Amino acid sequence: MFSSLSLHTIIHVAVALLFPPLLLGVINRVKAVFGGRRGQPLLQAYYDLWKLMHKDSVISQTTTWVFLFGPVVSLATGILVALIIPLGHASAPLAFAGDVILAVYLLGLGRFFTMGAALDTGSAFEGMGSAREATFACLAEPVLFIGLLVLAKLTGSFSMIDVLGDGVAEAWSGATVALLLVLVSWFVVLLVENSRIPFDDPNTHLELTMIHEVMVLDHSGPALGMILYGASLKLFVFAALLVRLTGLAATGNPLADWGIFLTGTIVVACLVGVVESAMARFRLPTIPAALVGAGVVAFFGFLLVMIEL
Amino acid sequence: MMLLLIILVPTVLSGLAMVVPWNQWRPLLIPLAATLHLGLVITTLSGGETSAFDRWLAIDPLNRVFLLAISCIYLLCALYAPGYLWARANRSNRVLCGCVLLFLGVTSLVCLSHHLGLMWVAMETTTLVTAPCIYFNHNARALEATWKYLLIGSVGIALALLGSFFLAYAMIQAGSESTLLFDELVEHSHKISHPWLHAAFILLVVGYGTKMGLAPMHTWKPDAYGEAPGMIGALLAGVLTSVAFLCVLRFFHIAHIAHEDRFAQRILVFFGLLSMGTAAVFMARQKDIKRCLAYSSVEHMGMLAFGIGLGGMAVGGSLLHVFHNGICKVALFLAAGNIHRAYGSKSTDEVTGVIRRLPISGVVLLAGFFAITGSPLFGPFVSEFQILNGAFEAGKPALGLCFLLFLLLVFFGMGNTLVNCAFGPLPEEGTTTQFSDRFSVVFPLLLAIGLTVLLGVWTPEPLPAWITDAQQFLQRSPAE
Amino acid sequence: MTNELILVSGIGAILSGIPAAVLPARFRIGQALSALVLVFANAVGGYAVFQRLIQGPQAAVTFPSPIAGARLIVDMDGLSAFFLVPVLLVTAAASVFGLEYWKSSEHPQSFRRVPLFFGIMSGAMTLLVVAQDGLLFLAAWETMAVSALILVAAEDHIAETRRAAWLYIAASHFATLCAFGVFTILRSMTGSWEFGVIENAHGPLAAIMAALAFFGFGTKAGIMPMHVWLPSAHSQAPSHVSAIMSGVMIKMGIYGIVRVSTFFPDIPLAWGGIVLGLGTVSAILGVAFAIGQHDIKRLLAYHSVENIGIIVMGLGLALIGRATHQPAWIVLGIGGGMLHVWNHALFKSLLFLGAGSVIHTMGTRNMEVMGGLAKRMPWTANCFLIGAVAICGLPPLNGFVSEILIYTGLFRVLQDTPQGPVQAAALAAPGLAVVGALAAACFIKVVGVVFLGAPRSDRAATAHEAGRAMVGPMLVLVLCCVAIGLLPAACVPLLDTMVTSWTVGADGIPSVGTEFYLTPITIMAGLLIALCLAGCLALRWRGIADAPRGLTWDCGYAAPSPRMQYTSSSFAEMLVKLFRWALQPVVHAPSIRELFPQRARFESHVNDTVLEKAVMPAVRGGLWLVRWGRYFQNGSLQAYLLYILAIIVFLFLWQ
Amino acid sequence: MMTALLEPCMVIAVLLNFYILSVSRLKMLIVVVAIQGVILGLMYPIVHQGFAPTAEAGLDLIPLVRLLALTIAIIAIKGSLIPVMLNRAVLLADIRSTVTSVIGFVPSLLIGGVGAAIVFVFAQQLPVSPDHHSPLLIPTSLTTVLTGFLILVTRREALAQVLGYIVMENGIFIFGLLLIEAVPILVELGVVLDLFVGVFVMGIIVHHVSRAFPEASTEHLASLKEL
Repeated sequence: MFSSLSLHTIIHVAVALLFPPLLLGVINRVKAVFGGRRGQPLLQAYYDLWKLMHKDSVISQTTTWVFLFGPVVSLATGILVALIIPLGHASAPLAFAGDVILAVYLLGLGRFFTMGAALDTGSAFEGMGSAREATFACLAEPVLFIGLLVLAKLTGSFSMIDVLGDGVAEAWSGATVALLLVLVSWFVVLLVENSRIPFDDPNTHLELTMIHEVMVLDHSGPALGMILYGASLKLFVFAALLVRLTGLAATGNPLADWGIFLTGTIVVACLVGVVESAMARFRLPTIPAALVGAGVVAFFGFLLVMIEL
Repeated sequence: MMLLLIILVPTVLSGLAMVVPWNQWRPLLIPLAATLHLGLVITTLSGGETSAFDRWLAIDPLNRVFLLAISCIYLLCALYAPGYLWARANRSNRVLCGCVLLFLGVTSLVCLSHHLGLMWVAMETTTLVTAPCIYFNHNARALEATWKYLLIGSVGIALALLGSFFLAYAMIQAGSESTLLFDELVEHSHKISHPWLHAAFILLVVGYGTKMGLAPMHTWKPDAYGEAPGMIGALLAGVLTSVAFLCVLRFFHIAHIAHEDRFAQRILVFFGLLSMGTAAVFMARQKDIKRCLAYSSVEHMGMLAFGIGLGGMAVGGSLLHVFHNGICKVALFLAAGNIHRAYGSKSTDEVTGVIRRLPISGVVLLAGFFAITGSPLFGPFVSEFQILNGAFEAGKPALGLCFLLFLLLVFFGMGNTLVNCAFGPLPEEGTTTQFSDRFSVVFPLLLAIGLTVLLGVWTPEPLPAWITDAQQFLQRSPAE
Repeated sequence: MTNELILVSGIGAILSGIPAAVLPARFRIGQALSALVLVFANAVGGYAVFQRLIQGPQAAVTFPSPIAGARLIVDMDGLSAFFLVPVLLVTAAASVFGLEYWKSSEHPQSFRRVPLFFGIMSGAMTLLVVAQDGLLFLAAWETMAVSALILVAAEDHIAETRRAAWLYIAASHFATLCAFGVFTILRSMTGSWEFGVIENAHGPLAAIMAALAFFGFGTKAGIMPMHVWLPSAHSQAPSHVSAIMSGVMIKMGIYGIVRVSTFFPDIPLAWGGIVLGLGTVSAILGVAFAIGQHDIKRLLAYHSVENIGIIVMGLGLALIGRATHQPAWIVLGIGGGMLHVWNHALFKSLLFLGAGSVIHTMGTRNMEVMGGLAKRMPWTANCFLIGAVAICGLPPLNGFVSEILIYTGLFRVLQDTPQGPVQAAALAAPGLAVVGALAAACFIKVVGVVFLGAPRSDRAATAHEAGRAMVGPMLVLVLCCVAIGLLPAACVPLLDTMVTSWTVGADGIPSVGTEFYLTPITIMAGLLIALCLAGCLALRWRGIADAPRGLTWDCGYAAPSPRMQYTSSSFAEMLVKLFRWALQPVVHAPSIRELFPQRARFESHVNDTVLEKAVMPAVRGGLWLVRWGRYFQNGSLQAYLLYILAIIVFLFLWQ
Repeated sequence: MMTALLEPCMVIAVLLNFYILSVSRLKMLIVVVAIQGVILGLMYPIVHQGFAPTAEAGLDLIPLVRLLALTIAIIAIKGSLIPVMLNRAVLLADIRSTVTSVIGFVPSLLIGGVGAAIVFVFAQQLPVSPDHHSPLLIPTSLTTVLTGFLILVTRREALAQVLGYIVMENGIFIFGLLLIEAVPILVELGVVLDLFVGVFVMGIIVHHVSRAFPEASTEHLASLKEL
């Protein structure tokens, strides 16, 4: 099940661990361009992480160990998921049959402890944030799953390296519409899961309107760094899912594949930036509707696959 | 001689009870008579004489079962009598004791008689001897109950007489000698006149069914059971209804020999389901514990009729159910009697927390409730389950499902009454009487519920063999 | 020998309550002795299960039955052995918990009858799963059901408890009577009540039997529309009783369904579909109802509905597999579902025990007045948290293992069938995903509101940790949860025995371990734990232990109070609204009309929709009909005599 | 010869039934029922005579004794003991002297008439043995039973219901005339004795009832009910 320690594995681990913060920079840069600003350096997230790791922290009196465990788990699960999904090559260091489910559930575990950490502070706002996060996750998760069902149906497997492997590229010719629908719905999931506009505004300054950001208000220093890093990993994971889903990174040439993959993730980040710049944040009650809409889109894709084959 | 003794011993003791002047010692005659009776019954059944008076009295496989059943059930009630009557020392128990003792004599006579006329006379006498017992409390409600019991019972039994006459006439019609002797009827009934047999059977089932308490002739039951002392309720529900059932079985037997099974079975199933349904309706939201038990008795009489109507293994179930229902009803009625004494009420409005106020009676009530509703591990389950299985075995799953449905509805109704009064807070101080769970009034309950449990896990010999015999006796092919 | 041993174990358990019931209350020696006997009896049972695993099938033990010609059979087959594990483990743990939770000094009314019937119920469940004939099964079944009634009604002076007890026994008796029907039909088809494959199981009778089994046993199990009794009974019973009711007793309903499904040689596809469908509905709506609850035990009870739903989904998948002859689906479905039986037994009883120790110190089940208990009762809090993670099906704990098996099976449906309506079964997978997410939302709510944050009441501020007898059993259960989560492969032998016994005589049934390779789960769990440890060490290395403590960031408010924390209802509000169509929440909101409004109160609660909107109206309608019927007994003697006349006339006309 | 007497007796019995249905005075009712009883008692030897002494067998003594004893017993009980007892009850308990009907006298009479007609038609359907009895016997018997039932169902007063019961028994007794050889004397005596004791006990209860309730109509006895 585990691929041997090949060059691809080494590249995979390196990319998974080092590349993600760059995407945050890309998004910021795109938004800056749209706003007519120069914006932060592309590598700003790396600087932030470095700085946070060296800062001291203040911890709320009401908290317990859960408060600190939240960032740790969210980072750990992020890393594991990044090692499960295929990146530039149809393999992954930790791939096994059924890892699709593990990946989704690992993200769930991360979310669980992030919400726990938020509730541990006893702040009304952080509670509010975690309630919203919980609600939207309930709606986003099935969308992801229906998409996976489509892929599993098309590729005849439910291991990440097959589902998002080379089979997808072949499937595009047969089930273009279905895959497009999945792509769209997953992009919505990406926006929700990573707390992006139009579902959440990471840069807002009013706690009442936040979702994800408000949950981590009390974290500081290395813990906050872990959260930031974990968030970038999550963004990277979803971007990678989208890129693998397009099936473009399956040319057969390893170098080209990795190149296409990395470019692809940056393109996804740019897209996120564009959406963030072009759209306003949804009203809170609209969000479930939008998510259910994404679910319906994915379900339609599933129906297409069922009927076509 | 033994057969005569079975009838005479209680009758003589009844006469004795009427002359014994001591209110305190008189009740002891009841358990004495019951013990002697059981002894005599056992001696007789284990190989004594089988017939007397030209087969006017006889023991056959059918009434053997019933004789044993009524003797056992009566003994359980009898053991309770002294304790209960001592608790009611302010009231003369002369008439009650006399009647209760005579009751044993005449029910034995009903059991043993092989002559339809004699059976009828004895049956009518049971109505007369139980009426004063129901009136024991001497209040307006008891009076009303007695009046209704007496009149409905008499009318019913009068119809049974007409039915008996019809039956005898049916024999004349068939060209054979007119007779009311059971053995002769059975012997010749294959050539009986069918229209008259039909009419006779209907009247007989309605008539003796009135004594059994099948719906819609059951209307006296809630009143009589509700107002009579618990012990009398137990006797009526355990003994009287059983012998009435025996009478119905006698005629079913004749109908069977006359190849009228389908007709007879249809009627019995009809009455069975109607009784169970009626009981279910009236048990819902029933506030009166004793009336609730009375409807339960209606339900179980329905079960008996239903089981016979189904044929096959259900017949055995029905016969066994006579024991199980009777013993369990004794436990329930005696417990209800204790509760009535202790609370001065039998309404669920006042009766709550019985398991605290009367720990033993309360537990027996609860256990008896589960037993009578057919919970496994209790006797009634064994028989009810056989009746149910009989329905499916006979290829009538719809009837079986109806049976289950009624069991469920009855459970709901009865449980809502009994479970709710078993649990709950203790009533306020001063609202209840001084009565408490003394040994003399609880050991018969414990005995009865213990027997119920015992019968639920083990059917002692020779009961299974006797039941099988009785079943074969009932179902033996008319050609033989 | 194993069958005799398990019989001894069951009977020992049944008798175990006697010391507590008869010995003097003062030194609690009776209770301790009872718990000891029960633990010992269950240990004997455990040894028997182990022996069965090693030695294979043994000769059955038979007894004469009260019904002539039938016999009672005790034989531990694979299915029995599998279900015995949670029965033995959880009842033993809960009985030790009860030592301290249900002290004679605190419960003078019921301290005798609770251990007595606790033992009876435990033993009855042991005997239930080893019974191989309808009569013994029914006897054990009813003993269990009635003992549970006594246990639920332990605090019968409370009116609500009595109502719950009554609702419970009414539903339970419905289940019992359905079981009557099932075994009766079994006998009418095979000629005896003994369990075994019915050769000619076709026609309407077989369908009736299957329906009775599913809806009857499903009522006991608490599958969605039949779950009405479950929330109130679980919340009103003493917590250690809730633990065995939810952890084990409702599994007996599942056992019933599973056992009866072995009687049928062929399963129609529709049965599997219905089972899977109702399982999914049960799982989703169960957790949705759970989210709306403020009563911690009611909430846990609804999670039982959810988890039963998951188990039933697995079963449904396996039935579909049997209908379409797909061994992989069978193995994954039944394997996952039954492993979830174990898992749910472990973590749900753990959670109920945890809730019990919270209730013991708080004196209430209302979560809205709790908060911050993790500081005051860390052992309970941590155990509860682990249970919460496990019940959400999150890695690296046991809930995940069973769910991934079911997921895999559902995915296999897509993979193994090229087309056809069977594929729709795969849609249960996203359903399961919704369930997982909702469960996570619900449990983070419970953990957050009860254990995290600041105390919302004085009682919560002065709460104390539970004693050793209460924490110990919880730790045992935690250990089991973790063990299955980390080493699921260890369960494979028993799972395989169970699957073999379920698929009587079928060829080509692979091992669970080959259908789903479990070792990666162990590795991934190890990696996850290692990474988390590393993260924690990193934080410690960065000096987090000495970090200064400050106030929570209060967003600029001057006087924050613990009452301002997000409560359980506020946390759930959005989700409750999403499921408004099913939950029908009742909201008592103040209407503000003046400029300076008076003190106002906002309250919302979620009642059981099925009970309030379907069952109660039906009961009321029935009673309305009955009232009409009662006019017949109107006290008039003339009327009564008229009935007699009428029935004679009717019969003469009819015949 | 004897059967010639039988038919008028039966016609009288049927006509008495109608009269019973229309009588409203309690004392009169008691008297009429008693008369009916006496007529039945007289019918007994008539029927018996009709077939018992056949030419070959000659006059057997034992049946004769039996015949006489029973006739006397029946007439004594039905014709004098019971009416006297009921009259005593009326006097002692100070019972209102009129009978009321739930549905009115005319309707009950009508129902009685229609019922009698139906019964006569119904009796035609039943196979009757071609023996020496009057063909009227069975319909008369059933009509009387029906009349008794009608009284039981429609009359409010407890005592009237007792009388209804007696009328019903009379009807059954008429049917019993068909079965003289089947019913042994012991049983016959038992039946009559039971009737007597039954009515006696009922009388006692009526007495108690009228003490407990000022007007002894059974409508006052309707406190035990579901509702």
